[in-house]
Amino acid sequence: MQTPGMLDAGWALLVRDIKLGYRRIGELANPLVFFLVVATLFPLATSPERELLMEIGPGIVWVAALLSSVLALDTLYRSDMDDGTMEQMALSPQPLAWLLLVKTVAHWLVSGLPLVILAPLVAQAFFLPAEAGPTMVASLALGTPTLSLIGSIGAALTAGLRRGGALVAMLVLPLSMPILIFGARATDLAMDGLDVTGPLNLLAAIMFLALSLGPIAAAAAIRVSLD
Amino acid sequence: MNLMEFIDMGGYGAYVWSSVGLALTVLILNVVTARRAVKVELERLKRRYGNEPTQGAS
Amino acid sequence: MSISEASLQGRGLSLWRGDRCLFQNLGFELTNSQWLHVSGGNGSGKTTLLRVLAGLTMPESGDVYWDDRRISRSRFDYHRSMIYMGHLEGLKGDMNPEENLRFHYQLRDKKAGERIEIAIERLGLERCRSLPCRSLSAGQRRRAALARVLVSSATLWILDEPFANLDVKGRELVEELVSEHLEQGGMAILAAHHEMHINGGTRVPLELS
Amino acid sequence: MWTWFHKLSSPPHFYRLSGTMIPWFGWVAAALIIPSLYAGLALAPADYQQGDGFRIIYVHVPSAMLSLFVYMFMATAAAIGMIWRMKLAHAVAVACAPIGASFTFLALATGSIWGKPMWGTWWAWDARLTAELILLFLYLGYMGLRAAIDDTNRADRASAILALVGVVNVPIVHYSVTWWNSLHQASTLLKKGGPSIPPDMAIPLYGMILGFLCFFGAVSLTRVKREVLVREQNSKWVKEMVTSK
Repeated sequence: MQTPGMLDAGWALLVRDIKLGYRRIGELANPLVFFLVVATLFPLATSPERELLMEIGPGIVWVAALLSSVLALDTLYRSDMDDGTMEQMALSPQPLAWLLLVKTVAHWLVSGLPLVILAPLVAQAFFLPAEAGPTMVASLALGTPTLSLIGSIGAALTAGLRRGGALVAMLVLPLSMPILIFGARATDLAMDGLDVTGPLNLLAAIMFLALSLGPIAAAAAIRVSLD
Repeated sequence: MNLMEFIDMGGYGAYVWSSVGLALTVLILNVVTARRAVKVELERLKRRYGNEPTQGAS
Repeated sequence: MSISEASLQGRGLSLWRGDRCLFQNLGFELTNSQWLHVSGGNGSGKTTLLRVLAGLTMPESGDVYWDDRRISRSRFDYHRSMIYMGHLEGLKGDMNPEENLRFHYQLRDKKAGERIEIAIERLGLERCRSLPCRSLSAGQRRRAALARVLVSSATLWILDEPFANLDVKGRELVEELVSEHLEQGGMAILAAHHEMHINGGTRVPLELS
Repeated sequence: MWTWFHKLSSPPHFYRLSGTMIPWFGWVAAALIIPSLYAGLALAPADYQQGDGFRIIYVHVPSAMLSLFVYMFMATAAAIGMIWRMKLAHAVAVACAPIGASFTFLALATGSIWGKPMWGTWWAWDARLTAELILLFLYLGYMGLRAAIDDTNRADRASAILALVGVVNVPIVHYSVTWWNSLHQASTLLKKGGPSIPPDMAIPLYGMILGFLCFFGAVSLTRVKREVLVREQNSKWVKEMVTSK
């Protein structure tokens, strides 16, 4: 018997999750559609005026991104928990934290990345100036992986529960607020033509913190959920 | 010091006294609920041990 | 195939669920060519005990030892030498049995390639090997899960109700497989309320009340 | 030292010890809070800017400080419980949550009452108040998670993970909120308990803070007693103690 290396195992899991993700494309598209729908709600609820929408645009994009990432969490561990694959992964000779990190990355690739790509479109609808576009994409590209990593802890904590939906939001949203602040403000600053390296660096720093600590916490939480 | 002045707090009476009142309420509620939690648990255990005199702890 | 010397011990295991005691101060030892027969009625804690022995559930007190090392301390060594089959098959409904087996062994064992073919044949899964597991019958899924056990070169098999959903032929096959495994020096832990006819190895009974 | 620690971590010993400690903490808390509150409300001079309105400080600042302190304390206990698998530490962590949440609520409510005469509105998106609000959400999430898990042992471990994740997050929240707020307002309107506070204002404040700490000691020990009973309900000593009464 020869145990595969972490990279081989991780690659196999990544491929499997992405493949399974695309076999269930309908489920996958839900958070993305949700993102667009939420963004549409704000002009309807406030007003179609250009000035107002420009002012609140970055915040709306970020709130919609945050909510859709929380909504997508339900699919992160649920099916693996229900069919026993998670049990088998927890008993495999691979570090569980690594496997969960790979799963989170796969999840982000199919649910977070499309959102980052779609964001400039939404920015157009809110009349955001073109020079703020790159900052907005950069902040989302740095922020949404962190949201997925924080969310993976919440999803792992509630994975064993029948009704975790509202609870997971309650756990994850307060933890995500700093990301929201830095992400939305970065775009704001860019719109005023100010320097945005500060908040973007902070977003990157938080992402690395979440990358290093998040999977460990998620693995501990999954072990509790399997108990 | 005049009692009326003390209560009036230079015009801020309503704010100061409602804060103090709220603080005392929260403190007292903390004590009451904590003590009641212990009492309820002890009563539950008493009932539980009463129902299974031979089993349980061993 | 020969299997090296090993031992599994439970020492002073206790577990309560709320105010109900599942087992208390339970101990046993298992070495090569022995199998532990965990029996007991419904709700007696068989599944929970097996999950404790697999390292999924933490006992309230006591510990499980593999080669005199606590399994919680030497998790990877233990996971390499043990394979667990629970109530859940651990099969992805959107993948076929073969894909499922291949994925599992991409995490576990690089050299499982040809053994996967053998196991599929042995468990009679040739006809459904390329059907998604979602469309398989419960018995076929059970067989696929058993194929995973057979592919592994693990010393210790932990099987929870291996007969569930299987027909007579399937049961006989399980008994045969376990017997062979024991004869090669393996160990097994089986939870079942059926009678079992395991010819190879020594039975170590453990009854939960 | 180690034997002392070991003895303390034995539930029956802790239960008996807390029985004797609770009245002590309770009376010391009362002996600190009542005179300090009186001194703060009646004896301390009025603030030259805020007049008598500043006296809310004597309930606001202690509760705000305790709200953060209790969270740190809770996370430390949770970490000890996770690392050494000590049930008693989990019991302490659980006992902290509702008390901490109530202090957080109190800090928010008094802060808001203070804001009305000072800022002219009940709520301002001031950095400290916002951070305090997020802290309240963290407490509520912790208690919500516990409430959702039936098994005590599992609830202990799951909520401990959440408390530890939260404690990593607290400094980030504080920093981010301060940064966010500095973009809108020049500075916070209230300089609460700055270094230049005269002693006749400060001493009652320190008395209140100490009093709140002792109060937290008394109430948390009471709650720990309850949690110990839940966790040790199958042990001999609890059964003997309950039935012999």
